Amino acid sequence: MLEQLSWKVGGQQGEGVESTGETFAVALNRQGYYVYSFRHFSSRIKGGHSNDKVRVSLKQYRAITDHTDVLLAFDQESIDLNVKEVREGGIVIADEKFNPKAPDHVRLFVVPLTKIAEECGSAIMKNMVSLGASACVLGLPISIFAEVVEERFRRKGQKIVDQNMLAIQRGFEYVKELGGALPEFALKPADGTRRLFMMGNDAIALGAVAAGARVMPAYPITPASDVMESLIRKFPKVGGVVVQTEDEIAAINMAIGAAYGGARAMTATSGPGLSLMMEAIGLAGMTETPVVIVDTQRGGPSTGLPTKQEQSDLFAALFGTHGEIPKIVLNPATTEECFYIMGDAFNLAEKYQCPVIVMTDLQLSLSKQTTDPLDLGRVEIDRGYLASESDLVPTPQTEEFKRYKVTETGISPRVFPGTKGGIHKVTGVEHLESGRPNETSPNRKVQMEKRMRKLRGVELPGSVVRTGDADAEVVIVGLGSNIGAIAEAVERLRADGLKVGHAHVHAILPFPKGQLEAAIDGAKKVVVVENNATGQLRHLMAHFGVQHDGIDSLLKYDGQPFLPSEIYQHVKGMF
Amino acid sequence: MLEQLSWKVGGQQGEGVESTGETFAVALNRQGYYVYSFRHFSSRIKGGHSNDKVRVSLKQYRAITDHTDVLLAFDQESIDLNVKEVREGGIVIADEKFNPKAPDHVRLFVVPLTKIAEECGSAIMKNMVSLGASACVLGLPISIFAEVVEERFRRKGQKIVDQNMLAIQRGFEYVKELGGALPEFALKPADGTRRLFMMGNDAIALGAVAAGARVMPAYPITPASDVMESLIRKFPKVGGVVVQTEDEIAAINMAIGAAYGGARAMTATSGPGLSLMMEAIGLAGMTETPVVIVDTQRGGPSTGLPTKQEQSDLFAALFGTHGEIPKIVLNPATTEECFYIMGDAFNLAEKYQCPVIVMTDLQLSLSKQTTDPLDLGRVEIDRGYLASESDLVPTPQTEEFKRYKVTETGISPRVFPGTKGGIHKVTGVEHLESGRPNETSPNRKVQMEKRMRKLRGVELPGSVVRTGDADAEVVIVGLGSNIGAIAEAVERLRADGLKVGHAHVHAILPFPKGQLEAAIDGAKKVVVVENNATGQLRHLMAHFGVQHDGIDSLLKYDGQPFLPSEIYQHVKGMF
Amino acid sequence: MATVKDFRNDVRPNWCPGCGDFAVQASIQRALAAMGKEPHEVAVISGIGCSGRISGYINTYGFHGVHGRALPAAQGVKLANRNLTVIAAGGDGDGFGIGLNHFMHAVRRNMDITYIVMDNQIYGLTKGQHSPTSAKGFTAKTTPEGNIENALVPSQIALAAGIGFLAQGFSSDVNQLVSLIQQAIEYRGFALINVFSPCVTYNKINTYDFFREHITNLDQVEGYDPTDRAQAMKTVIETNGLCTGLIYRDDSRVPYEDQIPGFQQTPIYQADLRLDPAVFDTFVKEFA
Amino acid sequence: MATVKDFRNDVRPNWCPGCGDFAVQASIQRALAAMGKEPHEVAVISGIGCSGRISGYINTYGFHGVHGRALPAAQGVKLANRNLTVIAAGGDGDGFGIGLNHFMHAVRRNMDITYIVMDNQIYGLTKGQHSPTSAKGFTAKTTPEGNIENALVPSQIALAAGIGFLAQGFSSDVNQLVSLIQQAIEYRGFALINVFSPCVTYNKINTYDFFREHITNLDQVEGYDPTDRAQAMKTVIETNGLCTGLIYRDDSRVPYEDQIPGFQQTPIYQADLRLDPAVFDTFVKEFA
Ligand SMILES: Cc1ncc(C[n+]2csc(CCOP(=O)(O)OP(=O)(O)O)c2C)c(N)n1
Ligand SMILES: Cc1ncc(C[n+]2csc(CCOP(=O)(O)OP(=O)(O)O)c2C)c(N)n1
Ligand code: SF4
Ligand code: SF4
Ligand SMILES: [Mg+2]
Ligand SMILES: [Mg+2]
Repeated sequence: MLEQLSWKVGGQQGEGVESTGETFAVALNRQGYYVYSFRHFSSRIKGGHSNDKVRVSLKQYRAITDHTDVLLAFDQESIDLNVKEVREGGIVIADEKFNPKAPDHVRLFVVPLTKIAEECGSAIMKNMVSLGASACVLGLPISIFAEVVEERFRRKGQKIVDQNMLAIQRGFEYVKELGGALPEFALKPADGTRRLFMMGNDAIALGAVAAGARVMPAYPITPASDVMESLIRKFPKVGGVVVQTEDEIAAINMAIGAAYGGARAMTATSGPGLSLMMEAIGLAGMTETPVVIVDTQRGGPSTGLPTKQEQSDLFAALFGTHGEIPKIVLNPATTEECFYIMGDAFNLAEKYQCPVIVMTDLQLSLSKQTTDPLDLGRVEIDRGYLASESDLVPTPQTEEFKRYKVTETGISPRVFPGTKGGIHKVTGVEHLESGRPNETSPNRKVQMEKRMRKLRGVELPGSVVRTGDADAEVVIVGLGSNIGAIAEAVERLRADGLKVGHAHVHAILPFPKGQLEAAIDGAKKVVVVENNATGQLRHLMAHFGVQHDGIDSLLKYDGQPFLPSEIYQHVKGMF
Repeated sequence: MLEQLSWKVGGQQGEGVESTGETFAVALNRQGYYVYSFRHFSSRIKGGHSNDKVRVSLKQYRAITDHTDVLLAFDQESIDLNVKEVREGGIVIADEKFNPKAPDHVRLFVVPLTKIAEECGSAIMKNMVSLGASACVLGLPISIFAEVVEERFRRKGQKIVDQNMLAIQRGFEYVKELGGALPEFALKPADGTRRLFMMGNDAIALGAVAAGARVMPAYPITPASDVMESLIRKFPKVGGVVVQTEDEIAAINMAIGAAYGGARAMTATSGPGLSLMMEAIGLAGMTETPVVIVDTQRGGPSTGLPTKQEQSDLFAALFGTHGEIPKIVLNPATTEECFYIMGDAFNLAEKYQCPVIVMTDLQLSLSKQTTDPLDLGRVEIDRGYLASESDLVPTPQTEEFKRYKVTETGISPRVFPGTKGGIHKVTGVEHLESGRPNETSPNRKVQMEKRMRKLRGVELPGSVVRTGDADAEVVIVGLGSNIGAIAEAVERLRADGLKVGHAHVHAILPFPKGQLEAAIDGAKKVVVVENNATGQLRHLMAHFGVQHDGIDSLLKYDGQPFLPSEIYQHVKGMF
Repeated sequence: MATVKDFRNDVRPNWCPGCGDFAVQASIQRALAAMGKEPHEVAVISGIGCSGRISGYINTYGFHGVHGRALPAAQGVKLANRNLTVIAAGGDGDGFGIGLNHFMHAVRRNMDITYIVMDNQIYGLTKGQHSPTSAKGFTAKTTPEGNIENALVPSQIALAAGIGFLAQGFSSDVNQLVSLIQQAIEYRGFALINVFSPCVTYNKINTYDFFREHITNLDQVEGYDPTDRAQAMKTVIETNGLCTGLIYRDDSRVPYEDQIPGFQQTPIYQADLRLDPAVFDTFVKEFA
Repeated sequence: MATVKDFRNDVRPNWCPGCGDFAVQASIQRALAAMGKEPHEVAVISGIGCSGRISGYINTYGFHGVHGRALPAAQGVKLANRNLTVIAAGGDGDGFGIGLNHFMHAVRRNMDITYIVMDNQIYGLTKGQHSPTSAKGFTAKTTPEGNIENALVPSQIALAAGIGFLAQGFSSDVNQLVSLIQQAIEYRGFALINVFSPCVTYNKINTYDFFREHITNLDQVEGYDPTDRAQAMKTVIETNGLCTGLIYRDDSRVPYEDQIPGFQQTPIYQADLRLDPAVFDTFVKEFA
């Protein structure tokens, strides 16, 4: 019996690969399994190979595996491209229609998927047939699909629901007759705990509404668009608004306007959009306007690899705007964290009155995964230093409210337009405490120092989470969605008796120098694992003065996320 | 007698302060003096205090001084704001009209500037009167102004020329009668060598035409606009074109299009424009299109201090675009270098087929200064690896020319549209050797590595110029226009018997790690002198692995350039 | 009730003496006072340029953003506080050069905002480059041999983009301008007032006299009906855009904020941001 | 002489079966062949979107830049090589969303470029968000309760911006499209062809049938005179932009490249870049 399973479905983009994977994953998630899925797709709408890999286990993993146990193929290309990773003795289920061929190391089940589907009512149900076939192999009852099928097709009527269930059943039976109910592929039963199943972008959208975000101007871009699309459906219930703007420059400036106006405002984009927002990010920094920008990283540079994994916007996020501003950059690693971090992002933005960039990566943003219950009660809303009644200027106002009052912390009181006694000026030009433009040297120094002081010496708590052996010989440093692959590698390395630690970075600005130093202290070697070509996080460590003699990089920039085995092997070789 | 002189003229913006300073400076430059001028102005058209400080000497200096010997004031505000820096016993020449008051430490000459000017024909000639007054104090004959006045007013007729010369003469005589021909203020005569007098922006424009730049799309912005305005006047003579585009995004994309089309193309901007260009800079990197971007830095962040000195775009220039591209960043320090560096910039852009950013700062871009003869013969044009006839594909072309051919150096042959047998594709998406989009992992790795290989391990010769004591205890590291203030401080420190060296950085990408290490090798202490608040160059040293235990920063971010004395004092304190 | 004085502050504008923008500033102040607005009920959101400094010179809330982006920022402010009187303002370069795309889309979106452009056919603050509204042949720093691009006519563009309120003013006619600004603010939807506001320093062609000579004042055109779009279009074509007064007005439009699904009357900035747990549960259920 | 086949390469477009863009691709290829162009004499410069991939599918020089910036890049190419036939191409989002400002100014500038927009009233590549040309009420991923913005009508905008050549095509009428493309390329100046090119995957409203039903084909309108700007404007207002054929053409325009002071007939990319020392001396003299 299997403790965990790697299942994959492949076919042409647009022929139901995604929905097949999704149905399978949701059904298993509802049984109490931990499910982690990863989509391979390309920047086109229909056609081209696409696949969806689903990992199912009794314990939580947040990485895909290098091998596949069961491969479901809708065309020969899907076999050709993926069969290498099917393990010795693994299963390939393929449609009879294309007369599939597979190498000897796998067991091929040829099933007339399309034909059975047609018999049940329509060829498009071939994915249902394939799900039934999978269930048989894995020793799962087809009833696990009933709920999902019902939900998915309810709108189309009971007949369609029934036809789909029939297709599943027929697929199951066909494989059973082929002798496909293999005990060694039977999945150990799960405990039935119902958890959530979502991708990082879903969690970000949920987190944003929970955090009080109410204005979200944005421009579509892969892999960020879901955040906008999800908020469009949620905001009508809470009085918020999404504006699909003409471009990213409008989006960020509108968000800044809304934040100045008193809303919690955000936008979401990916690399190309982030690059376009650079000027306005500087404006937010200079005008001390709290605004939250989600950057869902994808393969760069330029249009690059729009549907592939990468973590190469770190430098741009930290250093992209001209001139110098205080800024915060957060790096969630899991779906749960995507949810809670949105609250932190808005609280930090309003506490420090500066732009906050929340960086995910494509794998985190788009991989649907089992997610712990999200606790709304844990989301606090703290709007920072707002002017109290007594701070306001008596009306009629003959002088401005001191929006940029020089304080010890550098943080000044905010007041929103519409407030009596709060009139002040805001400008991207250097200014006085009142916000009036002023270019004199002494004032410049005072205001520049005031702004920079806000984050000087600050390290956000929990910026680095250190797990594994306290007395590790090797510490692996990572960020973002690599958390799963690293954790799994660490588990295996420790099982081999090696002393290994894992320092995961959840915020890169303010740079957690102290926390990172503590996390790697005593290690003989440090390896920084990143999905980019230049070792950006590693360079940031040097940049901010984290020193270590035995530091090295493990980089991957081919558009694919790390596999646990790649990290395992690399680190093993370091001992 | 004076070996050098600090002279300043102050008044309301728009009342001729600039032309007074310019006439004075040009006249003295033509006598063979070295002249260095610096304008203090603000982001408005008329009104507001403005001044022009001119340093005249027998030896070349490229910095202003902290003191002033002679102050010419058109209003009381000019006295109030500037008299502090007039040295004990220094001169203030002021217009009788406003009944000027000055403190005791200076000698005040009240001259009826406006009244005399009116008598000569028009009140606007008060600046000429003031020049005559200055000449008298400095023991200069008024004939030194004849040529400049003639050139300036020729178009308006001989009568105007004569009136202006008369105004100068009357000013001279008036002060003479006041006893203002002071031997201790007489300037030592210069040798009459005729040198050039120009600002960095002039030199950049000249250098660009000499280097073969023929297409320059740009959008106006202080302090970059002169580059465009100067090229607009020159290009008709060489068949080039300046397009004033709708914004900076259009400018850079048009430049990229032109470079792809086979022209040497450039644009010029300042911080806000640079931020807007980030996405397209990534496109140039990805498509390997040579394009030159001049960034004339000014005070940031955001609109910031548009007319003030700063060097705070280093991070943005190096790291601003999302994803990872090869890129070159050059940092000229003098007008001569501004000229020659444009040739280097285009040659490097075409050699490495990547964007090149030439960074100046406001002081370098706008300070008019004595400039050595510019030698066109030294400007070479090397267009890099262009496909030869034999590289081209036989026509009719059934396959693409391999524009992105994987080579050992990473550099591939270029061919321009219009060429028979050269058809290929160009895209910001990851691509094959033919330029066709391709997102597969193996190809991605190959192409990413090919691009990054172009500059791997490269250090541009002359990136760091080391002067001063070879066995220096303290090495001062600087860049851009700070060269003059540092050089002068070093001269004084060495005169004090201290061992001091100066390492000036003329290119920050590829980062000259080896050259910088060599330059600071053996020094007990290193101080990095920068016009910014966060110590960007110092951080870059850490970022790229230049290590030194005794490294420190001297920062200035109040909008003013460094004074030699500030650096002198700081470094003196380090011993 | 607030008077004109209450809309003044003690900042001396740094415009050149004689600049057309003084009249625009005064007109806004007079219009606001005449309408009985209180200073804190108004926000002026401006771009970068000589004209862009206007938000600093009026005693209301003021936001001076980046070049060309006054409209996106203004729309954001309006979304956060729909009760606020939001005036966006800037120059012809700011609004019709770098910012034109935002203008076109702001028109389509139709939020209840008044946009005042100080159109001087030049880039003033950067010292005299030609602007998108500079005429063909116009000489400026960047067109020493004459402009070779065709001028953009803001009124034609605005009508083509489907604007619901279009007016033009002239700095020499403050009374008309005050009245237009009042009407524009009262109009429920996006309103453009393009003001011929001469730059006395850099534009020696489009001077006060030039406009006095060339402008058709629609207030004085017998029978001109500003609710007739076809006539409006004809007029701005025939006058090549050189007309003042209310050019077009369509009162049937519904502003964007009134059409947003589920949008509340209480401005967002005053709403309780805490999420109702019951609503949260319905959101989460989708992923259960 | 090159035939249609010479303008084909062996790349299989990654468009969905039935996508309107296939017809646009074929029309360009046919037009080029019919005009006797050689593949290397042409460059197609495109933006990002499903439509933007077109530069990869035609056997000519091809440049696929960043989203919304096809026109600036195309103008740059033209400046470097004025002998080249430059075709810019992209989607409605690319050209009239993020890129609209460049369009407006490219019209004013009037370089000799042909701009072909594949207008499917949707963002295809990003999977079905509404676009600036989506109608009011249109439902898409980002307008589940219906679009609340007014649609932009490209033909109206283009005329208002002062375009010299304006045509519209429809993917179902390849013959007309081929002819329009030929005329546009032959036209000396900036030409827009806005093509109704249905997205069969995400736009279930503006389908082939929709256009068949709603389009007025000006080729079939007796007495339609495409040189009459007022009539053209009237037509695009009356049809709400839903017309095909040659809408407007003004042959009196002089393209930008012919007006640049001192610009040479030899394309820049072939010119000798070395500076004549005598000219250099005159430049330097200014600073002596
Ligand atoms: C991104 C950016 N580009 C360029 C500039 C420089 N700049 C400031 S104002 C201005 C144009 C001013 O013209 P206009 O908008 O017509 O205003 P005016 O000064 O004429 O009132 C420009 C180009 C800038 N501040 N930001
Ligand atoms: C700066 C930037 N923002 C967003 C995107 C994402 N994006 C790619 S194509 C596209 C729009 C596609 O719509 P359209 O231009 O109409 O082309 P179509 O796919 O419909 O042919 C968007 C928003 C991008 N590539 N770059
Ligand atoms: S330069 Fe022109 S626009 Fe600017 S303040 Fe002066 S007159 Fe007004
Ligand atoms: S999604 Fe639409 S526009 Fe894109 S290829 Fe498919 S049909 Fe064409
Ligand atoms: Mg203007
Ligand atoms: Mg489209």
